[in-house]
Amino acid sequence: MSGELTFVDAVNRTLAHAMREDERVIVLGEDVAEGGPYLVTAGLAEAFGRDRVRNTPISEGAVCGVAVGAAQSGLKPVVEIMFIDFVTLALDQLVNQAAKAHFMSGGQLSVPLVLRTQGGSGQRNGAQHSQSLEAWLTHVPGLKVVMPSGAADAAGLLRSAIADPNPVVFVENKSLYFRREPVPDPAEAIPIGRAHMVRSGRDITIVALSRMVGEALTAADQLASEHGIEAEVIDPRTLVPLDLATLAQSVTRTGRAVVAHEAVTAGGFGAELAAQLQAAAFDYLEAPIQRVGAPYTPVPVSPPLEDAYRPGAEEIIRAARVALEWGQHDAEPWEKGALASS
Amino acid sequence: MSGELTFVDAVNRTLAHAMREDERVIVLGEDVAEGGPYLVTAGLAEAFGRDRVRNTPISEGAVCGVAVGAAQSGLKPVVEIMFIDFVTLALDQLVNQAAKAHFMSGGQLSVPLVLRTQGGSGQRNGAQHSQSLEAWLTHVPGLKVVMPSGAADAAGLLRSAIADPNPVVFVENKSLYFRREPVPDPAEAIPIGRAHMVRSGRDITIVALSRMVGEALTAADQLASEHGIEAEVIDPRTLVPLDLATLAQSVTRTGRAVVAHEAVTAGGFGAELAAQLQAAAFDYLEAPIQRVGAPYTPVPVSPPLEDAYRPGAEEIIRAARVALEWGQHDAEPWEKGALASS
Amino acid sequence: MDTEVAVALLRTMWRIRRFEERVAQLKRNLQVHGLIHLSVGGEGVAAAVCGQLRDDDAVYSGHRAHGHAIAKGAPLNTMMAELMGRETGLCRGLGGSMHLVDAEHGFMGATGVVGGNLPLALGSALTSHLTRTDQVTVVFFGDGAVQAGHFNETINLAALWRLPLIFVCENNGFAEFTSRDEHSTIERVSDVVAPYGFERTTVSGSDVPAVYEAFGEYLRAARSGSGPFLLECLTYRRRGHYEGDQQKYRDPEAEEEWRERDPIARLTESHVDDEAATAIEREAAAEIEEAVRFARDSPFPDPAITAGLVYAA
Amino acid sequence: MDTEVAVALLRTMWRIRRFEERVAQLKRNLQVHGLIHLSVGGEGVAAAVCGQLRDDDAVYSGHRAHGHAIAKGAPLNTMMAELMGRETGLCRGLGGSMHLVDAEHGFMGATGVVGGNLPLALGSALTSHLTRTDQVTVVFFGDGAVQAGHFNETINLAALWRLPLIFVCENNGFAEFTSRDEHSTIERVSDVVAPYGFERTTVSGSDVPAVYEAFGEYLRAARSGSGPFLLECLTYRRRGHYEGDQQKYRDPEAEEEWRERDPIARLTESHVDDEAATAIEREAAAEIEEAVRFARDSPFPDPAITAGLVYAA
Ligand SMILES: Cc1ncc(C[n+]2csc(CCOP(=O)(O)OP(=O)(O)O)c2C)c(N)n1
Ligand SMILES: Cc1ncc(C[n+]2csc(CCOP(=O)(O)OP(=O)(O)O)c2C)c(N)n1
Ligand SMILES: [Mg+2]
Ligand SMILES: [Mg+2]
Repeated sequence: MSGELTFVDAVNRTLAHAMREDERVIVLGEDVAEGGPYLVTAGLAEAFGRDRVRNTPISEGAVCGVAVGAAQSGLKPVVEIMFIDFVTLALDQLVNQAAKAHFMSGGQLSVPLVLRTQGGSGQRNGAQHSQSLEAWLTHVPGLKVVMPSGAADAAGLLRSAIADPNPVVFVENKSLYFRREPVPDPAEAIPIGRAHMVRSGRDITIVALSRMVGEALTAADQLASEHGIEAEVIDPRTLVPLDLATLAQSVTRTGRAVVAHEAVTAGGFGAELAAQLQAAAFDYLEAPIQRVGAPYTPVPVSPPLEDAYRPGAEEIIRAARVALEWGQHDAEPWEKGALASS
Repeated sequence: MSGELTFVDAVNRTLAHAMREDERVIVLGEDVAEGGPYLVTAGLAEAFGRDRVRNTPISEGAVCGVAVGAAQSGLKPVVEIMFIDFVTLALDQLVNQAAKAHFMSGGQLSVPLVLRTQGGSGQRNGAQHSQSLEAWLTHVPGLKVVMPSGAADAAGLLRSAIADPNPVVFVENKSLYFRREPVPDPAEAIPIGRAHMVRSGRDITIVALSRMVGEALTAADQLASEHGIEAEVIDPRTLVPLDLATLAQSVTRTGRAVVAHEAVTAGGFGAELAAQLQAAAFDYLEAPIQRVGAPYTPVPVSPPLEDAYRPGAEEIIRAARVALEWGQHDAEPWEKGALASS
Repeated sequence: MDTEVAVALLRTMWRIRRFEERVAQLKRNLQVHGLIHLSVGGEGVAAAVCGQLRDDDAVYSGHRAHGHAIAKGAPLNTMMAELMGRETGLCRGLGGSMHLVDAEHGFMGATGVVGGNLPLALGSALTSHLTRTDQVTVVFFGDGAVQAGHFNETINLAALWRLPLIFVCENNGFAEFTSRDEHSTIERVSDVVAPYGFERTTVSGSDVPAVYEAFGEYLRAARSGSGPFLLECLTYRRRGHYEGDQQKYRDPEAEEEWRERDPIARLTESHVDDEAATAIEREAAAEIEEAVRFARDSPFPDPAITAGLVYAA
Repeated sequence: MDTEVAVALLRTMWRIRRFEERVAQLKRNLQVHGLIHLSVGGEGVAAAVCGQLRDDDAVYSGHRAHGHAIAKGAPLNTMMAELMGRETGLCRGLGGSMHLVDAEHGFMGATGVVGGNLPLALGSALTSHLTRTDQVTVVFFGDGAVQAGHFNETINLAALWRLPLIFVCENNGFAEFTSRDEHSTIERVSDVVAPYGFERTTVSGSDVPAVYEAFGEYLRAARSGSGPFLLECLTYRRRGHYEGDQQKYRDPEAEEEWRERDPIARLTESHVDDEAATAIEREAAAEIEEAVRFARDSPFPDPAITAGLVYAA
């Protein structure tokens, strides 16, 4: 069975399903028993009780630590950090405790927790409620990092995240929350670590994360209709572990690639993708890997500024064209590079 | 005048010099008035009083926030986080407040603070006292990130960091602390944003950070004496802002590059360097940019395991050889890449 | 409280009230954007506290900061322009509702991180101490912030270092959609800090003279270098947590009760005659209309400005 | 306290004392590495607390954890092997002194982050509550951890959720090289948590029967589901903060005084005859020598094991 659901409802239904299936699954976070500001957890307290769906005070650090301790002792907590911007307050617990417990204990402990959070700009919420910080977490061995691009993937990936015996950071994007698409019920688990080929094409590969997958498809359509360029669009779905093989095979075929995310370009996960792809597909590359991301500024709040800040299909097209036209200009090479990555 | 000093003493003397020169400079952190575990701040409390050299409780978050507030109101705080592993507890203040205050206030506020901390493995301190987390900070517009590779640079860069009107994260490496080298007195300010060409060579470029600069020189010597290969070694000195031009010019000349740091390779600053260099020097590259860093595990504590974990000259040589021999093998390209970047 | 002071405070309160009601409207009309947290019903605290401060005293606040900024002297025109994202905004359109700053008037900043400015305020007080000025720092925060670790870290440091800092908690009994009893077993914030041994008290935030007097006493002490102090004001959030909040958790009875405790109505009743009060209200409304006009007539900023404002030169 | 119990506790205390003194030696001889924090002089707390727990009760600790692990039942051989970095170590040489874990005996972990395990312990107590077992969780921490935000966050949550968790603070009056009065104005940790309204008390950590009794009472209550509780034990750190610490801050007088309060000497004097005590000590020393032998005979781990231990399968 399958019906149209919003991203929010897909996550909500998956949480309910997991809680029904497994008593050990609990949900905790600020206002989760009231549904939270986006209603992602709406109805769960009514269905499963306030013992398993726990409102917490504004204590991000300790609450994340509670989830770690609960996970180590047999529960499967799904803890929510309301905005990824506030993961800054919980990183000690996530990085120094959750990520390292299995390793440091020589395998005695495991930490099957899911940390759900959401990031992204576009709502005029300003610099402290709009960030995309997933790259930090990909630099922490012991964490897995998942970034769904739509409702169906969110449902399927969340199932896998909850089933996983490791700490999984599940990064949603608030701009996707109210988009609808068909979501199977029950959602089948989508394996962590396998990329999704969203559109195939022979001319250029676009690797896009989260909200940028939709933007990449828009870009691909426009490249096809206006320029006759066939872009292949791949959604890695999970950043850690990363399905490099699928990405690299595509790039060796197309010879050109754009990697796109909403986070600030510098130090973003696109750097890792570019570094890995240039190494993996070097002999086949016709142009340098192009990166698309946000500029190197905090997120401004004024609408035209935020709109200009926010990367989208247009920036992907521009980057694709740099890659496609590579070799036709005479600028000094590092100027080209700077151009492409800013 | 110039004498041999340890890294610790170079930082100590520079702090004393800054405090003498400018009343607004204060030092705060855990046990700083006692000198701290490495004696970096020894003697400052005696010389400048415990009002300006303040011991703090174990409250990394608030203490970093105090430094932000003090900086906004006219002081020039140098705040110490004893181990970079605990910057996890201060990131909200650093990322959400310090880095964004100037921008969000439309330029009204500025935050001239220096956050000194130290990272790195090698002392058998285990997974929570040995990390290298500087990459996180390079992903935060508004922060500057400085990583000195020796005593003289530490002195000169710290002078600039203290003079800078922005929040500067000054990342030391504990393995360098007791190495001696000539340090001018008084140290001249070394500008933030300019790379240092440490050794010139025509065959390959090695971009190395912090402790890895010394390792790169060892590697270069060995490459020269055993293989007749002349490696150019560049120390960016500052990660943000990055002197891409110097790096890219070198790589366009040599056509091959290794980037090396002590942090975990995946998601490390080497990814950013590789991404920028492959874009900037694409037409001149004879081989993919090779990355050297730590493997994707927490830092183990047992001596032979930590020794194996810790990247050094040997790993740089191995990576350089992959770059130098590129094209002579027949493996599938992504296998080569995986090999080089693990 | 003498009439002159009451009139001045009432003027401030009406400016805040009319400003925020207008902002609510503009938000519905999509001319003000993002997360908007209003303080309708709690204006007395902002007025009575900031009304006693000098421009060179520092005020820090949180996400519900419009009132504090206005009371501290931020111009209505540039505030409204900031909320409407204009180039003439206080922060050139880069900050918005949760990140207002007016350094000229000592409003050193709002923050969207709950409790995030607590330690910054302590840093500001440290500067006063080290530079031997008599400036006082005030930090506003809600009851929700008290459960955040940085609250206790800051309280402990403030007590230890005895800095001229006044903590002003606006305890409205709610954090977002949950009431205080789901956040802590300790109802009163002044009880939370009891072990630290500094002076603290709880007053009704609707009783403007009481707030004025309690704060005034702390201010005089802080002015001569003592501190810290904590003033807890019991307030009521008459609107949703943010504009757009469905408010399912509302208790209609409490609401009725608190409507009666409206600080504006009470202060008017006790201290200002109706005619004068009406005039003040009208004046405030006119100022707000002027602010909206000012903002509407201002251009949006050029996106090119952002790159140059990441680092101070 | 009856003799049988006293003898059992004395045995644990001597095992800890001899273990740690031996570790200090091995550290000087470069056979044990890294940051080593010893609890010499404070063994009574570990013994009296853990001695009353079941294997399925959970204990969490911090950087000064050897004593807690031993008292909870961690085998000396594998502990010593862990400290010497051997494959046979409790954590296969991946954890070391600050990250000991012995899940089999309910020693759920030490941490090098000051206070870092406080919330984890609360999570463990939450599991007991939700799975309706009568397991109790205990978390050890120092007085330095009390000023960290996560301490207050955890205390507040524990009080709010009323979980079967016992906080055991070892207040030695120092955090690294600075004394408690540079960290807080509140001397006693049991006073810090006063507003939360749960039961708490302070005892001398050198008075083993007192610790035993106070903890026992809390344990019985927690066993039947109540909580939290806080037990503060005043202790003295007879050695440096870590091995190698220059200890310039030492007060020789206090040291003399505390040497007299040695928990081992006191418990022996009051409860165990000299002959029995000497036998216990010798036995402990022999066990430690055996542990060193075991560790020395064990190979170092193969570096290849690390990659497979990052993620659970
Ligand atoms: C650190 C952090 N966590 C969560 C949030 C989301 N949030 C915004 S306001 C709020 C409630 C704040 O309550 P309180 O401090 O009492 O202030 P009030 O809104 O009642 O004025 C929450 C949880 C946030 N902004 N910052
Ligand atoms: C979060 C954090 N900050 C700083 C340190 C460095 N450090 C290690 S032990 C210690 C003092 C701890 O004092 P206390 O909690 O009283 O324990 P004690 O050493 O006295 O047993 C400090 C500051 C750390 N390990 N973790
Ligand atoms: Mg509130
Ligand atoms: Mg202590």
